[in-house]
Amino acid sequence: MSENQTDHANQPVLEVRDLVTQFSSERGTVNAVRGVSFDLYRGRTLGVVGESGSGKSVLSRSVMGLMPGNATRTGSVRFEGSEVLNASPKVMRSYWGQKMSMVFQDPMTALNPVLRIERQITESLHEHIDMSKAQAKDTALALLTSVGIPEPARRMRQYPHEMSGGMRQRIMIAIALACGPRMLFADEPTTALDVTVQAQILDLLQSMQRDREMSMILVTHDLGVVAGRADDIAVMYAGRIVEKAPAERLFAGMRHPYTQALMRSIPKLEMPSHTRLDAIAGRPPDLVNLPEGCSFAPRCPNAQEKCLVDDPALTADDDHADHVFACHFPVNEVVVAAPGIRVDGQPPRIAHDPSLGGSA
Amino acid sequence: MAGIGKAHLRPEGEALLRVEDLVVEFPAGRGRKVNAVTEVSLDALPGETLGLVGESGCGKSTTGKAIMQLPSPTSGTVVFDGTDLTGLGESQLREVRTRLQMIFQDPISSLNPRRRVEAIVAEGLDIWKRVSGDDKTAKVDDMLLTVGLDPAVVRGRRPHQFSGGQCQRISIARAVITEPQLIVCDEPVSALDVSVQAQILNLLEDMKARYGLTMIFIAHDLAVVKNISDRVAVMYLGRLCEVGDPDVLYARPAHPYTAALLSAIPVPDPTVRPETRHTLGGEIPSPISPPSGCRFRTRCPRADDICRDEVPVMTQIDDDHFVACHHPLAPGESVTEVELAGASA
Amino acid sequence: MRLIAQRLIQLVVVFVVVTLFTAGLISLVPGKPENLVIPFDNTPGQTLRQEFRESNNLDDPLPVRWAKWAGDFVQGDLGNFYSASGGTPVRTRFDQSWPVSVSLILYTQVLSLLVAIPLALWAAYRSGRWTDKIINTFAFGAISLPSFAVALLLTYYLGVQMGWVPTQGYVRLTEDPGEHFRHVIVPVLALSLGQIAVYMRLLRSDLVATLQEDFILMAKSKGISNGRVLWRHALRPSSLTLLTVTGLSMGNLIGGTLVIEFLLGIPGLGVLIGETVLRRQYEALQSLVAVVAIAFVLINFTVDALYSVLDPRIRERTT
Amino acid sequence: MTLSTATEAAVAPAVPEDADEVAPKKRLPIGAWLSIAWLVLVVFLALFADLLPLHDPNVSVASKAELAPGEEGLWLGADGSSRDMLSRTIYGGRNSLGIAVGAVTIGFVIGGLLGLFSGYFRNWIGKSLAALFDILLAIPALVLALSLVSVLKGDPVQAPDAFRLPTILILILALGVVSIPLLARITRGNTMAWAQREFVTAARAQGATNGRILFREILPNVLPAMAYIALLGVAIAVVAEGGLAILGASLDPPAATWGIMINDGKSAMEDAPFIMFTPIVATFLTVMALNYLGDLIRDRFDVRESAL
Repeated sequence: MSENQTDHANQPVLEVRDLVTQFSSERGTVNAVRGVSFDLYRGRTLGVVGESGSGKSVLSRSVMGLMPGNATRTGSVRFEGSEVLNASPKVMRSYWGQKMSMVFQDPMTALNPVLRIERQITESLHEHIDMSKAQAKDTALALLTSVGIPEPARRMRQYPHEMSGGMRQRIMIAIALACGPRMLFADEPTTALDVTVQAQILDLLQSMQRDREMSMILVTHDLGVVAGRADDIAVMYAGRIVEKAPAERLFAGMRHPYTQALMRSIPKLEMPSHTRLDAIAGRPPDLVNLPEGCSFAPRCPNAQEKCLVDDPALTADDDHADHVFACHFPVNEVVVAAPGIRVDGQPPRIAHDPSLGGSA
Repeated sequence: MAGIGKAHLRPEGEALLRVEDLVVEFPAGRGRKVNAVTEVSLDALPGETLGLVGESGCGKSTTGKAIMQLPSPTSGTVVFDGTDLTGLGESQLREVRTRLQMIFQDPISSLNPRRRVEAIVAEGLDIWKRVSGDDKTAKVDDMLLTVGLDPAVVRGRRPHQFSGGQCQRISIARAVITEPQLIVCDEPVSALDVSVQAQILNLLEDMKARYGLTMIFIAHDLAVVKNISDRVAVMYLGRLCEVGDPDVLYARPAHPYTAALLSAIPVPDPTVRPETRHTLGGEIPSPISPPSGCRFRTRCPRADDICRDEVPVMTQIDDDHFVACHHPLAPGESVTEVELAGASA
Repeated sequence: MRLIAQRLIQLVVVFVVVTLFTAGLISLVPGKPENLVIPFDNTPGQTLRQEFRESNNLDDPLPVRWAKWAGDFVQGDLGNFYSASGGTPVRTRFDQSWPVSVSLILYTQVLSLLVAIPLALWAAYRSGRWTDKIINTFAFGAISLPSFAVALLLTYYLGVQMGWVPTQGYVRLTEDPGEHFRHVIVPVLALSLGQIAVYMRLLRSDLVATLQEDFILMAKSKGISNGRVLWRHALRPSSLTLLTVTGLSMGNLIGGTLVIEFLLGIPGLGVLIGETVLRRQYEALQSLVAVVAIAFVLINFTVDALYSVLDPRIRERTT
Repeated sequence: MTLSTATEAAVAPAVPEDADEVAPKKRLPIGAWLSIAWLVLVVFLALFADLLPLHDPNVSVASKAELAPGEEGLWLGADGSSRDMLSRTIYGGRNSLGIAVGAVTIGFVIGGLLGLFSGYFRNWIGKSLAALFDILLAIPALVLALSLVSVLKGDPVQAPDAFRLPTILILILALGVVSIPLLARITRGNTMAWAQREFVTAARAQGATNGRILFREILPNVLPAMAYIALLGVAIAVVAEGGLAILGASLDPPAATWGIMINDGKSAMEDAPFIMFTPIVATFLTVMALNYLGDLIRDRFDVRESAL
């Protein structure tokens, strides 16, 4: 997928430069996104991976401009060439729904419980496209059919609670697609769903994105979800992109110790039972009081003195210009997602939580 | 799937825990009932970890709670160390509960926000007045150290000052301090981040080795269950589908549901294109009116009349591999695309 | 149908428990009604008292008296006021007074909701900003000022100082609409002020919570206007608590009108109840309390029914 | 508004905030200090009224009725019976607060315990208790309180030497009884919400007895809500006493409460409005201070308001 990126368009749909998002809270300023830059071309999917508190969800909301009142954003977000960061609410409303939409994590909470499905779908049609009631209804029916909902006419009259989780997520996708947006933000679209349903929804998202040549940002905590479905993958840690590369490139050679450690800490189906996992010690830093230097340094096995004082910038791999990472001492070994990275036989060792100090 | 039978149970004398024909039903209003767990039989040998896996609504957590008698099941027996817990009175049950413990999914909700860590961990000791004074403090400190927390720092703190992973460590300390024989772990890592999940899984393994624990490990993540279990039981809509050694069961799933579940898991490998795999259509039916016969038949590509009329019985297909299916997959066989296309129509 | 049957049974239970409770309470009274009615401490007085007790069944055991009373009550007979000369029916006074109180309460509820809802939306929308803070501070003051104090202050400033409104009395709407409204200004404002503040604060805090919900963000992400998000998406799911409290506050408003009617000389149900209590008219009191309790329960049944209009999830559960 | 804030106050605990780090202790806002200062002043004056150089509140001391404030050394003037307004306000506050605190104490001990039990034991006893609270709430609180006062005060024509409770006790009892179902219901709602938490299941799994779970696990969590309700309850009771005073069912003359003073002052409204304003201001400030501190507790412990 990565080799034909220039075929789609010469100009990116989305250009994000040095995006910084901060929230004011009672504890102090929360540095949720700390200088993120990337381009996204037409018809391509960027997978954003991170743990909770990595800023991955805030990133997609910051780009889209769906921010609460206590947030401030700086930097630049250009959508199809025009600057949309801190544009007026009126301008943003003409983008939202029509040019960019979002699919939320939990379809249970993201659909209005007291409004019928029909109203929730046709709402944006009426808002952005001059449509008669009958036209809007027909469009909604067609949308529901296209996202694989049986008996769409009956579903239109129902309320969200009368449907299963998978059905609700399909409806949310239909709502997001209603006005034919060019850019879709999918914020953990399957985290609240069961595995078998997750697969259905991911397939649906992917086919919709291909059919409509949309660009998509797929945010998730699960490397597995993005591995086969994103063109590029960005790994976030403490509000920054620490590594970004085309999917196959990244999995062929992870350079950032965090990416590697994250990969290693996941139990994999291929591993024999009782394979000891490589846990990352400690926990992610507090976004209010970030450590000096590299924010992963306190948990990093490769950390040296330089890491504690100097925050590394994103730099490209020598051989692959599209593979960037922010690390002073990147790893070189090839990590394989295969069984037996570290197997049985190690003496039982109690994982100590260094964030609390003291000794075990 | 979704069958009955006890072929997978080991000889009665060997098991520490033996659950037979467990049924749990809840009233659902207007005279209806939720068939949360239907005729499930399970056992666990001393020192064994039994993984109970399935999607939401399959009754795995309800089974775990029924084993703990929280609340007692509608019918069936839960024999723990020779005693049937379902027949015990309140005070006898309290006595037995010291030997049975539980770890919960939500690390925040399972710790009392108004109590300090030392009081939470010492709860079991306090209730049974096993030790007191300095001995108690020493024991609590020792336990905190064992789960990887620094007693001097954490002792006086309250749960809200900890992260999810740390709360789960406290929960483990609380459960293990009374030296129980059996621990029911109800989705203990589901609420945690990947990197923390690995810490807790390792810790559980260590605790098991150190204290010779028997565990019932409940989770929806197949890879997690495989990692920690000695034996895995797959549940669907209140019934068991398949039981076996994890390495065998994952390599050669015999039940179409297990196979579909395994193939639906996203693999962290970009060379495996997900669209080439087979996904299951539809969603889990309501447990208020479950399908007749095999409960998986409404989504199963292989379902036919017999699946509608007869509940499949657990049968042995390999050394330690049992399946409850009228048309199990042969070793190496997978549910084909043709079959799946038929099922979703 | 099942639901209606269930409600009817509930209503009967409430009626029986409430009236038995009142009857039991009253039977504990050390004071005897006949001593008030016939205050002469002489021999004819004693005979009269005995006759009075007999004619009012005062010597019957409590269950018997209750059964007689309840039998009359369900036929619409609220009993008689005790008096030496046979007694006048409670029903007559009741029929005159209830419309007065009901209109006061109705005006109060309507005015309170009309003011509170837009204020709450405005405050929630501007949550944490100056508008919100100012509205909240005023609400705080309003909540802390007892309604009788408001009534007195209004009477003083609007009535005594300005002479805009009458300080006492009541005129029926049918008699003279203009005078009617001039007379209800003070009592309705007095009752409303606290009510507005309570409703406003409740709805605001529920709205603030609703505005944090994902479905609000979802609605915004469709590009619809803030006003539409507020009125269409946020208000309805946020209004359940308000609805409950509106129903429950009926009881408090009855207490509030009791005091206000007393204070301003308005011949309503409150004054009737107050007099009944203070003059030891226990049979009448029992009837009036029963009526009020039944009305309260019926109002709250209506509230329950409105829930399902507002929230389809509840509709699902109850039908 | 007598009891309207109470319905607003029915509380249920929310999920505790997911604060990883130690939340810094928030400094008390200035309003809290002002509220505390006012309440300390009022309570101090109430407790030590007898030791202070005050006129007898029930005796005429001024040269004329409705003496303006500041004249003849009477800071707040004199009322319609030439009594010292300052001393009546202080003694009146003592009675008003005494009645309110007494009533809330009764409501709390009985209502709180009943609520705790009926919220924890969800068997038929618990459910019947809950139903009973709801039914009793159908009787308007002020009507019930008025009836109780009237019942307990007994027969006005009765022989003077017959046994009677002191009127202040009657008021405490009447308002206390009225508050029982209300406080029971609120406590019950809170208890139920907490009893569903997994830490309760965890305690049961440890073999804890019901008593231990109720008092060691649940009660400490319900307490912040109870403290909030208690402060609010005192405020409501102060107002309710005022209502009773206007209906003529408070303390017997010449004793003062703020309610009685307001009621006395209204007849002199045209000539000497200050007689009415002084107790209104005292009531207002006290109720506001209690409400403010109650809100503060509610916010700090994240006690969420929801009526049912």
